Amino acid sequence: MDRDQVLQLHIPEPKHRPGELADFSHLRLPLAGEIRRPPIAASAYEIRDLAYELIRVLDDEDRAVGPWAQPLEPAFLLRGLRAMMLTRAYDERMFRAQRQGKTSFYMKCTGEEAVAVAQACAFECGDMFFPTYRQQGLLIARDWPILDMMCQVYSNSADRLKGRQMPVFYSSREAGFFSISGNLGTQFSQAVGWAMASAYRHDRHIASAWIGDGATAEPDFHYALTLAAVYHAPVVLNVVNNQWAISCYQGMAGGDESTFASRGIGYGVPALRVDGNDFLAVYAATRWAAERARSNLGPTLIEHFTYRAAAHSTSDDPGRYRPQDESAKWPLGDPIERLKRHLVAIGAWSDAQHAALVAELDETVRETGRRAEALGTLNAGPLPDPASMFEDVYKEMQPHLKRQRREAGLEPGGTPRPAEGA
Amino acid sequence: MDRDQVLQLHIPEPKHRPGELADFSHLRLPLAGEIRRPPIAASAYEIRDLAYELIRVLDDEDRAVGPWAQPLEPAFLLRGLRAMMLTRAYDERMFRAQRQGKTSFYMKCTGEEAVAVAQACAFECGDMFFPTYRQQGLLIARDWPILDMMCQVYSNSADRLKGRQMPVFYSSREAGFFSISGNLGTQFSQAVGWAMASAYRHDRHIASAWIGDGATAEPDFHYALTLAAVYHAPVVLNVVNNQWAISCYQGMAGGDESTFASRGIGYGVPALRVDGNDFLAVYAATRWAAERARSNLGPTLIEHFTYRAAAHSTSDDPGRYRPQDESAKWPLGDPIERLKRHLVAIGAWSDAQHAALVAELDETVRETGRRAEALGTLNAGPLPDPASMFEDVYKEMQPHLKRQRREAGLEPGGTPRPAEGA
Amino acid sequence: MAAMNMVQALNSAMDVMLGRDPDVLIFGEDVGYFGGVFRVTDGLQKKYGRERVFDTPITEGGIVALAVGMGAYGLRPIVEIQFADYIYPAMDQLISEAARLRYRSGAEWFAPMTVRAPCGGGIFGGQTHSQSPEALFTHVSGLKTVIPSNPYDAKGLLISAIEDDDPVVFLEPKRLYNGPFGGRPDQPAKSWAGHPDAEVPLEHYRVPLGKANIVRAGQAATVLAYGTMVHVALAAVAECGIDAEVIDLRTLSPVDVETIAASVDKTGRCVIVHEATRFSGYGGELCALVQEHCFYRLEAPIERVAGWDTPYPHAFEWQYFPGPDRVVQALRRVVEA
Amino acid sequence: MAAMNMVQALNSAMDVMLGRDPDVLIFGEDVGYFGGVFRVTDGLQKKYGRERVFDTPITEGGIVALAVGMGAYGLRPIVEIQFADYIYPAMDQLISEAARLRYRSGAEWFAPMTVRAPCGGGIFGGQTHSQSPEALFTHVSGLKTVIPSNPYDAKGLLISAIEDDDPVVFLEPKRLYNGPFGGRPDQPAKSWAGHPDAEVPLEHYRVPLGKANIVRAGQAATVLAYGTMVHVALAAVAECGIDAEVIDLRTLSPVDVETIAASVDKTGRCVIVHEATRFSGYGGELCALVQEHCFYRLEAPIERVAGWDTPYPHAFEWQYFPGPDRVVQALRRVVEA
Ligand SMILES: Cc1ncc(C[n+]2csc(CCOP(=O)(O)OP(=O)(O)O)c2C)c(N)n1
Ligand SMILES: Cc1ncc(C[n+]2csc(CCOP(=O)(O)OP(=O)(O)O)c2C)c(N)n1
Ligand SMILES: [Mg+2]
Ligand SMILES: [Mg+2]
Repeated sequence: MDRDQVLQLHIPEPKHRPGELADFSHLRLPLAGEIRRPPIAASAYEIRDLAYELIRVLDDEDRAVGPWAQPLEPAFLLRGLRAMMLTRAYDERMFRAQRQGKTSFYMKCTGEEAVAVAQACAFECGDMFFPTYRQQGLLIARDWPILDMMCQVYSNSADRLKGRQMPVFYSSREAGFFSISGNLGTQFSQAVGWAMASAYRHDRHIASAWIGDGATAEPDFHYALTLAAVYHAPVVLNVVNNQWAISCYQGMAGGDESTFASRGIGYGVPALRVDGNDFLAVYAATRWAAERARSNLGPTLIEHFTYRAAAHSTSDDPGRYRPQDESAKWPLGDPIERLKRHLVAIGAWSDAQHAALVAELDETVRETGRRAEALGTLNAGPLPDPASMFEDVYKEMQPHLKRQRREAGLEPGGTPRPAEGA
Repeated sequence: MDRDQVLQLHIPEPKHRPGELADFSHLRLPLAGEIRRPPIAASAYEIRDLAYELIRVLDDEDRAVGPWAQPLEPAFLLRGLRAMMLTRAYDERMFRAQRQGKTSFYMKCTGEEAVAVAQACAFECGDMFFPTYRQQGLLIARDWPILDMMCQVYSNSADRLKGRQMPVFYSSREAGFFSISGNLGTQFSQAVGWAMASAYRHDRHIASAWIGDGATAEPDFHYALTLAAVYHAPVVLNVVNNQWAISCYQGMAGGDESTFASRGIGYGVPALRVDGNDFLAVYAATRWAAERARSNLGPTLIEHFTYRAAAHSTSDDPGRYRPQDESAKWPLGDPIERLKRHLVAIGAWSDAQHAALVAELDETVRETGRRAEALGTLNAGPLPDPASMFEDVYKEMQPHLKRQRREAGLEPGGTPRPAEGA
Repeated sequence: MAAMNMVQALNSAMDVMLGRDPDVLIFGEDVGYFGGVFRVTDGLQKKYGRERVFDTPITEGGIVALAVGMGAYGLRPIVEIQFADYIYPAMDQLISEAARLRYRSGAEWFAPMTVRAPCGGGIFGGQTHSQSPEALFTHVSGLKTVIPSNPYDAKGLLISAIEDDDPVVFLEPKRLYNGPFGGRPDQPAKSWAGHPDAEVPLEHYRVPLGKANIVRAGQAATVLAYGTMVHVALAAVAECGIDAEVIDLRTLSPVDVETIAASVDKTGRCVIVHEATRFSGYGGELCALVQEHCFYRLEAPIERVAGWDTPYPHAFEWQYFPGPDRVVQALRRVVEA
Repeated sequence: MAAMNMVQALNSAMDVMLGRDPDVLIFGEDVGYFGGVFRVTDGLQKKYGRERVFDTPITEGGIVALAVGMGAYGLRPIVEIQFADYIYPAMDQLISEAARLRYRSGAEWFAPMTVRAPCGGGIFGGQTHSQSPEALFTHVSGLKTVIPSNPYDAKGLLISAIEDDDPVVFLEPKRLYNGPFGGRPDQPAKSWAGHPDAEVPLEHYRVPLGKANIVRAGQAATVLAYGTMVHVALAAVAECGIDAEVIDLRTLSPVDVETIAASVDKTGRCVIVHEATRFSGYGGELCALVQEHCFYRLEAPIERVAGWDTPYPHAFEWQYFPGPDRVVQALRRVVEA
């Protein structure tokens, strides 16, 4: 040690910023098929190497290879492809709707569709999801009607959430999709509680939760890992590392120091790291984790290594903080494109069929969009009954809220006073 | 996977409870000298095995062996021994003082003296400590007057904290000992801020923080590791795993699932696990970590594996939740006894000298205790001026507090109204 | 019926509910094998098993998060925060999650949890074992906040809280666990034995949330109090001889405005007493409500007696504690105004 | 002097302080390279370097913890919480640590930090981007709480907050960032351009903490407001023609009781306006203070106009927002009482 050395403060910075060329050559990307598939009873310690690897199934020739490649029906994969494509078409449409002023806000998951869709396919009906705002694919893969989702985005007369939530903060008990919170991270630990409740009731259903790379720094990430480990909760905990948290690259959350998957090791939670743009890898890893959970072997942490191809939200402009060409240079490709090519390679799909499906889904979305708009948009209505804003604060409306509803001129059945200035 | 299998909720339990015999035979305890000493520039990944080991220097023949054994002057070791012994004598006295009603509360660190004392010896003057309530040894090893500590415990007229804090929540800016919080864990992340500030100022001083095994489940543990890793903060983060958190054994915080040291790996924070009852091991590990920090190599996590030999506090009765004989069966012995035997073995100390020192320290403590009591005890006073309770809420006393001080009849200089009923 | 102190009454409430409803479970720091640092869950793990009454890591935020998730599943968790002073790490899960879940999900989900926490001073706990943070919860729409002042109410209110489908913060004045306390530490400590409110049915019963209790009828002034301060107010009234009506609010949110307003309409004078710090405390809301409802009947400024706006100082507990002398002075001021 | 909107004025305050004091540094989520999601720290990293203005992980509790530690070292950190709605994970570090450090250490240490956070609604942010949690801070002894209502005050108050040796929660009404807003969303949005309070000195100046500002003198009633509601109150007064005195509190804790009491003593009538939910809100404290100080001068019940006691609903933002109509009604009630 140099006694005269002074301390220096290290502030992490991404390798490249706007005005520079993106470069991902520092990433170590194992080949498809290279990483072992341990038995589900393996301990976190025994498989700690996997937290630093990248499970990949689809190789450069679009084949499914290696121990994580599972025999899957083409029909099943086509359903997954379709759900990813519908998710993307839906995103495009709603993004434009926001730009047209039909709602206040929107968030796309472009480039990350495999995470939600492949995972939804890997769980069973009755398993419970605790998502963030970028897992709309879970709902779509569970065949939840996009009409219902659109109505939420428009806060319109058919919005089951009664116009209360910002766009994309869906909730569907029926689809096993927990109410999305605006406060990052909180769902991660709640999922552990749900999973423990299922175990307490000697049920068979497991839970799964998602969190962004950025939000792993929140306390709930720590709660979830600690509590899931201690109580062997049947839960699959997912970190979606899409490289960015608004303007901050994943290194700002500690991703340069160690992988997010590796966080699990020290809690005793087995961890996998997968190519998040590889539908088959995500599916296989999730199946493995779900089986563990269902077999009373406890939690698993999965890091999905992917890329946020779009802006953070309609309020964001990534051109201000990341190189223009970064998205194009992302080395793991596009999840839809990759699964499509695999299906073509195995002879189950063709370019023509794909183009037809694109057109069909676009039409579905357009058509459904028209129906949703007929039920109202945020700017033009119709909206839910404004009197409903006093409901559901408590199970029963408390006296002070009844008084306030009256004060607001929003007596149910009465003529609602218009919004101020509206 | 058995499809008919139902889920089970796992609730961790210690191996043995009151009425049973304690048994530590499940512990894997490496031999002294067995564990390698890596270069300080090693990454968390390269030395991840050390997080599951136990660095020990003192062997069964009381010799200092292996790569972590460093040539240390006997005089230096004797100073450490003395500080540990004074800490224990001080604890005994204050514990009794509480039992005699001279104060409201007390907490001993019996059996854990090596952690604080050896670590204090490993840091340099100007390095900053963020302790919990069980590191009184830090103050004592830095030669902070126990008279001052006693006055704090008695909340008496000479208490620099003006009677505001519960006993043992010391604070000494002069000794580089941060104000102890009643809220567990908060100091752990604050230490990272202090360390970053030191780096920001291109200073040479580093910080160190302590947390109990139980409190690692608090969010600040996660903040500290995340932030220290991201900013390469010059800080030494210590988990004092004394096996218990009030009535909960360390498995309740996840210690059965993985070691507390291993938590560091996934954050990219190099981690060591040491025999916390081995003065030489604690010292060597701390020096290693302090050198890393001072060399701009960033943080280290150290788990000190030790045992809380006494009750949690004067409010606690461990007989209600752990086997009677557990403390006696603790396999890593007593830190004072072990260092003493080593000093005897190397010819630097004798039983007679030891007995004389015990007597001397007892007398010092007794004598100092008398002086402290002359300055006041909680039950009999004198206490600080009660009017001072309105000071230091803000830098300048705000008008409403001046009004309240007047209302309380506690005008400075005025005749204080007695406490209600006093 | 049995004579119970408040610890026993609370324990009995949980015992009854664990027995009646398999969805009820209890967890928190040291509540399992050990039975809680104040012994409130004593014996329950032994009786109902480890899956129903269990210890947690030291993670208040995580504890409440688990309760939210379990509630979403369909369970009815009771959690203990070891001291109310340690509830701050759980604020995000309480405010952003438990309190808001029903609203934001269009009532698809809700958080039927009870969060128990000992509050208040009087045991030389210093600033981190003495706080009364109720005002931070009463301001949060979606939460209910309850504070009992005696064993009978404690059991009945806790049962109501557990059965309630909304999240309830249930604060337990620790100074009342073992006996009523009128704010005179120099007098011998009373136990609950022989106190009429310490006669507690063994079986299930409810004390409804949202209903205050007139613990002493009077004409000269109204004292609004809750928790320990109910006993301080009664002691003050007894000492000064002013014929004040003393109302134990019991539930702070939703508050029983009708009972309050009826009393102040009658007496025309009002003293509000709480142990929490005064500035921006719950007493402000009470004061606002009283003047909104009873402005034209008020004969004197409403007085607030509260903890000083400082942390709770260890050595000056009794100078800090708003005891009967301060209440008497305030009562004198309102009746003499 | 330059014409500045509130974003620029706040930026200028930090620019000035970074320039004057090497111990000042800024950190928070997205505040570094990007300059903050509301652009309040735009350009500061470029000008002062990455060590002085930097991004953090998404960890509000960790951010405040760092600031406590840095303050203990001797720095003077300014931290940004991206939305006030996200401050809850930091409650423990704010309440138990920052606010209590000076007291508990006998003034050996203190926390000279400023915690900036955009608050309030009006941008269709729904329940997690619209909250006004000020009452949770004003109740905490040891914290100061500040809310500016215009660019001039914003800069002067922020400089005072940064220079203050106590921890200051500095809430920025995001609806005012780009222009004054009188609560009429149907009218064209105004910018700050041409507004007298948007003339901001480029250099260092202070607006003192703890001093309210009479923004409109009047005789008929007193309106107490802060943040966005100052403009709503002014709009309401202009619309209804009642000669009300409008007071911009600027600092909520410590509050300027003298200015408030002098005004209400004069007018005898008082309306309190805030955007936060009403129950147990800061308006309760104001109400209590006013009646404590001015009881014998009050001619009418004090009125509170506030956000309803529900979360902020996305689609019904303007039914929720306490706009000028509600203020006018309250003003009419107090003058006609
Ligand atoms: C507690 C909290 N803090 C801050 C925010 C503001 N915020 C919303 S999204 C976001 C970035 C999240 O990044 P990441 O977790 O990586 O998820 P991604 O957007 O990449 O899917 C931030 C800072 C928030 N919503 N909640
Ligand atoms: C935030 C918070 N929660 C709970 C407590 C109550 N409490 C005080 S000490 C303690 C046990 C701590 O155990 P550990 O961290 O292992 O430290 P040890 O006492 O063993 O040194 C608990 C639960 C607290 N002080 N602060
Ligand atoms: Mg991300
Ligand atoms: Mg411990």
